[in-house]
Amino acid sequence: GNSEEAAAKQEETNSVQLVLDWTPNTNHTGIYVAQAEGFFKEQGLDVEIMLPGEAGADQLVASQKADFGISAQETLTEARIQDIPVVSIGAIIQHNTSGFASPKDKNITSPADYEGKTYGGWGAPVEEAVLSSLMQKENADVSEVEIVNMGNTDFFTAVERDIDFAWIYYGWTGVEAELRGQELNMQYLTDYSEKLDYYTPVLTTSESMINENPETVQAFMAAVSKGYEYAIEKPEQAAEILIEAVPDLDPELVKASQEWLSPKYKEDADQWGVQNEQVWSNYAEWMYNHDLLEEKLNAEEAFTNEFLPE
Amino acid sequence: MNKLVVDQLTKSFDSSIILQNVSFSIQDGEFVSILGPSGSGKSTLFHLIGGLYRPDSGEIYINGERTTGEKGRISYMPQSPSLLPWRTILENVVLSSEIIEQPNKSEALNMIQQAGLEGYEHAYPAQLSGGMKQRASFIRSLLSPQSLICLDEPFSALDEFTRMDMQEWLLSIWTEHRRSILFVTHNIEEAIFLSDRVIVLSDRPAKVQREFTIPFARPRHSSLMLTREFLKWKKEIFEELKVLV
Amino acid sequence: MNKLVVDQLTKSFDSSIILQNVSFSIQDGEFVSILGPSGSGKSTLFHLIGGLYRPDSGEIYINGERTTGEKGRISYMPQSPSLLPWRTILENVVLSSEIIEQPNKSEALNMIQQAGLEGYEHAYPAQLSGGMKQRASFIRSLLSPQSLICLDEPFSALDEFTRMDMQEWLLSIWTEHRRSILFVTHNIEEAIFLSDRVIVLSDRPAKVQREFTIPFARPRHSSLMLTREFLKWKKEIFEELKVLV
Amino acid sequence: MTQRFIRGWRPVAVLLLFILLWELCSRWFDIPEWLLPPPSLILETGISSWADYAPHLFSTIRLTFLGFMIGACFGLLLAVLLHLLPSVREALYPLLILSQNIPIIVLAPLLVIWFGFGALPKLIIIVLVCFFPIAIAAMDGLRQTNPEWMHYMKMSGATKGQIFRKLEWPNALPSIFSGVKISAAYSVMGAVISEWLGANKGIGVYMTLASSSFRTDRVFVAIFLIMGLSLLFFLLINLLEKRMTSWQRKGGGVHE
Amino acid sequence: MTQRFIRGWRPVAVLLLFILLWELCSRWFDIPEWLLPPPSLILETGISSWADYAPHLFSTIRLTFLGFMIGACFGLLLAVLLHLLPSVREALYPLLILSQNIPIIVLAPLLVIWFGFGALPKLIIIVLVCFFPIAIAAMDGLRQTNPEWMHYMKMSGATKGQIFRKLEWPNALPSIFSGVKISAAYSVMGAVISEWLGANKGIGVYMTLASSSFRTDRVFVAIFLIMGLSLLFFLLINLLEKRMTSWQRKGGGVHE
Ligand SMILES: Nc1ncnc2c1ncn2[C@@H]1O[C@H](COP(=O)(O)OP(=O)(O)OP(=O)(O)O)[C@@H](O)[C@H]1O
Ligand SMILES: Nc1ncnc2c1ncn2[C@@H]1O[C@H](COP(=O)(O)OP(=O)(O)OP(=O)(O)O)[C@@H](O)[C@H]1O
Ligand SMILES: O=C([O-])O
Ligand SMILES: [Mg+2]
Ligand SMILES: [Mg+2]
Repeated sequence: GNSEEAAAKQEETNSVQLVLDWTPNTNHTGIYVAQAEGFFKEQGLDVEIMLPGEAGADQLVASQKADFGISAQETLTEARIQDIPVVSIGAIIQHNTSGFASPKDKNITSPADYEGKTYGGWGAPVEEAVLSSLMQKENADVSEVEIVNMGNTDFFTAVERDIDFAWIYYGWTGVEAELRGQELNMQYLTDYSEKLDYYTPVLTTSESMINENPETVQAFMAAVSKGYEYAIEKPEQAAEILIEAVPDLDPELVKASQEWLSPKYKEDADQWGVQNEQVWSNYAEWMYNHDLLEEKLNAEEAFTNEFLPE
Repeated sequence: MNKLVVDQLTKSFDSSIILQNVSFSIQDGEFVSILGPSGSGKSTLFHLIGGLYRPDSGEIYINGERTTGEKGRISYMPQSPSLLPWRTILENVVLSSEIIEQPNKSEALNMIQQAGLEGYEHAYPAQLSGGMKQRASFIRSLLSPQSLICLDEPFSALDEFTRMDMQEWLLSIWTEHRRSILFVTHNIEEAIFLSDRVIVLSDRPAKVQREFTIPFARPRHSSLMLTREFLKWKKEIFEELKVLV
Repeated sequence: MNKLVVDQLTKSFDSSIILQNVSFSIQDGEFVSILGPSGSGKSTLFHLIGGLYRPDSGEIYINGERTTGEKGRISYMPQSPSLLPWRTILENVVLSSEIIEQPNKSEALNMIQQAGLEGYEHAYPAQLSGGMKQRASFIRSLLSPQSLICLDEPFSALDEFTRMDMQEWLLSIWTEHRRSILFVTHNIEEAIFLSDRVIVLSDRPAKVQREFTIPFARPRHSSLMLTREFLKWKKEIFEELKVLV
Repeated sequence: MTQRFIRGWRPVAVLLLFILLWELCSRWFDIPEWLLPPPSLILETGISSWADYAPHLFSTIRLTFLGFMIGACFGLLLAVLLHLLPSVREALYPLLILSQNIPIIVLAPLLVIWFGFGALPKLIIIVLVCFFPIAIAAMDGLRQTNPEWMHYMKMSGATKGQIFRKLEWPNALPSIFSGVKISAAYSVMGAVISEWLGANKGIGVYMTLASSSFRTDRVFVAIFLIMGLSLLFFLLINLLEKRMTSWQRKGGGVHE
Repeated sequence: MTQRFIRGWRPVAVLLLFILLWELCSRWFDIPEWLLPPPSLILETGISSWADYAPHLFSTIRLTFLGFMIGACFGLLLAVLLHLLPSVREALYPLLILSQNIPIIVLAPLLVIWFGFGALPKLIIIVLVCFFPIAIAAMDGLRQTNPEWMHYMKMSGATKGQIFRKLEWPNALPSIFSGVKISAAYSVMGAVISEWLGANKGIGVYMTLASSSFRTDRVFVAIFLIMGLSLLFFLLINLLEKRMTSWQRKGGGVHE
């Protein structure tokens, strides 16, 4: 019993894998800081950071090919409905920083202006539901919006052509627009609906990890918290660390994005990473009401704060 | 008038000379045979006349025009049948006329019958025996509208009787349509029996060794081959060739 | 002992009967020629003996064993040279022995020289004349270690002198190594000059029309062909064939 | 006839065996459905959601068919052109290789900017995928003509066009079909990839959506549709090949 | 020799012309750099960031080479096997087609889950991309043997193995090379796609990173690397082909 446990622990503390949700960006700064500043090592962890490619972080985490992953509340909600055993263990950013953006010259200043315009998305039903939620507040009709699937086309390319507005994360694409001198109008989801203020992105792990290796999760979150605290306090140094770790990113963009994002990690919360059950159930309910979920989510099981440091 | 004039042709492959200053001519309506050792350059000579490649030096005139290196001036029967495997026999034999004009299918069918290939009009070359393929190739050359026909060992794969049939048939066509024929063969009797003139090529490098004008009157009958005069000619040409090998 | 026994062979293609109850045999060390009209089924007979396909009925025995449909029992020279274009002449001629044993290159080189192809050992088939390809194919069949050799019109593309050289060479090899030879030709003189026996096949469907046992003593000299006896044989066989066509 | 029937069923049998094995593995090893759903579930979903994906399916079929046709024609035309103009061939050949190495990720924004989100950019992608194997195989086939036949044609005075039509083209047909088969195998996948450029309909869209909402069973329905489609396509081309090269089975044929 | 030199430069000239045109268009039409950077900028970036992408480049080269080799061998082996066992061929042929229609998006998670993040799943993807054109072309080439030669070999008692080695294989070489060329053209792209499976190094990763931080110039550097690599690869194979089918240029050859 005892020696087995020790051996197991030995193995786990040696190496864990983390899959990102996308390519490295300022959402991930805390992790790279923890890596570079040795916070993981302090906790006895050797963390390997993987890009997910086409393989999707949630499945990799659920099938324990990776111990930790990055996901988002809306994705994780759908995953849990399909019985995929992933759990959110920390909110990386407290509030949803996404919204609908358009170049200034399109003159779209409120959801009411979406009528008669062309929206570029990726064809998911959730988009129409969100648009509709926003527009209802302004008594506008979503059926007046032309929704076009723009596939993998990036925002800047899309708005050059047939698209008037698209859904972006301000912290990356919006900041890039600033750098380009492209002025944007932006309607944040959070400004129009509390229910849409969900956590994106979040850190995840699998249920079996929580059951079998809670100490590792604890240690991991301790290091990551420290990393994000650092990023909150020293945005410039944190940006440098990310640039150092991933030199192929555009340094200008990283610096600007980091400056914008650092205050948003914790925002009004008591502690970085805390999640509120209300947020989880609100959004799931909203999805269910919009026919985006087949069942109701058991919000309590979807996340946990228990691994955040004291 | 000269149908064909071959003037001082020289041709070599990879530095070895094959033809050296070969000159001869064919009158309009004349039947000329070429004899020569295997590998001496008879087929190469045909390739040059047909314009497949250019001689190193020398010229070729057809109907008085200089046609050195020009293609499409002769009707040609190659040494190997070269039938296209995806065409039926009928489609194959009309190929030569197809290239130049609208093919005449009924004439083709008639010729196929004459050559003893009836029933094989719609067979593919792979279904024919060696001699049958050769006859198909022969018909193909006859169906070409060109007035100079170059035949490269057309009857080598035929038994004596089929060969004699074909020879007679060739002569009848030749007389009827007054075409000029250049004929390569290894069979001395055949050369004498068919030709107005026999040209003997020497071995590599090939030169015109000697020309024989065959005096027999036409039409000739196969019994001619048993005459003493015929045997005398045969012997003379035989001796001429003998020194070459 | 019988080297080869062909027993009541029948073969048809697409419902037309080609061979019908063909029977004959070859003694050990015997030289037998087959004569027959073009398209009568001589090559098909070879294909059956070689096991390329099975007869519709009848059996084939080689060295007393039933080998109907079995391949690899004979040395074979096909009617068309069938040289592999990516092999040099030397590589091509050793192919038949390569299949069965370690090829003997020096013997091959020697034979290439004998056939008048020296200088072409490392040439590719496309660089050879028709008759030269045929000689290469002939050498290939001689280099096979098999004791029964089936030659399908081996000298059809050769001039008379090269042909005579080859005939004599073939006879010398045959006498020296006591192999049995089955020989298809259209040349009646050649058949008589070379053979112990001549088999005449009738036209489609082919049957054994007649067998001639040639009585001339060996070694035979080419002057034999001028004797009255020889001419008598020639005439007899000629007449036999004549009725067929 | 019955023999042909039996031969046709052999691959089907292998497929069925494979599917059976998969089903059994799913059950024995208790593979979670979100990772690899068992064939029975896929079938069930396939039947029950027919109405959902039918429009997607038809849209993809249309796109594939059109794209493949254009691609095949373009590939053939290019091959013919480059074959008839050897100097142009040498100059352009490397560009053909390069054309297969433009990542979609780069091409996509350019196509969108130039041609918008309509059918055109998608067709361009399918054409880009399909033309290449055909062009290469056709060029190789056109080059490999028996020199004896070529000599005959030339000496008979056949023009370049006649040599092409009567000799080189029929001679290259088997090679061309080899290329067409490879292209056909790629065409459906090409269409699916092209739908990532932005489409509102199509199996690619259906699959992406299914995948993003973790409906692995639907993802697999989409895959089966893609596979079925390309298999069907391939069989059609095989049939055409058999018809157009029927002479190969006569005489020269396979004796055994 | 000089003639060969001149012929070799023709495609290079076309490429240079193309690049020049692009540069001029960039300037004239004032195309924004983030959409389509001018070649001069790409060159500049390519030179200045050599140190950044060199490790990525070498990683991809290794992966491509290994994957292509395995894929080519596998394709050839499969073709030979299926050729020698006609009944197996009929059963498996449709599966080959299906193998080309498994979308990466589906295969990726499965491969990673089964084989982790190592080189193996990536190699599997490259092999999957590369084996197919070779297998199809080789099978087609192996089937198309001159029946006269085949008859000769059979009657001479050649075993199946001898017929294969001495006749079918050399006869199929031009077809096989046609397939190998198509595969080679795909192999680098296959490697790049395989890197999307989750890799930390490679041109594919470099490109994705550059693209996600909107560094279009770097994306194009990556593309040029991919293209250059595949072109190089293609040329090597062309050279090999010329060597192995040198007999084609002797005698039977092209007169004109
Ligand atoms: N393409 C070629 N490359 C090299 N040498 C060649 C080529 N074609 C022919 N030769 C050579 O030219 C010579 C003459 O060949 P050609 O085919 O003209 O002979 P031929 O007189 O027709 O012989 P045969 O009676 O055997 O058909 C031969 O020595 C041959 O090796
Ligand atoms: N594969 C085949 N399919 C159909 N018919 C065939 C096939 N092979 C041969 N034949 C037919 O069989 C007959 C005999 O052919 P074969 O080649 O044996 O004749 P042959 O006696 O060798 O003639 P030749 O002296 O002209 O070479 C011919 O009528 C031919 O059409
Ligand atoms: O982009 C792809 O080719 O999968
Ligand atoms: Mg010749
Ligand atoms: Mg025959």
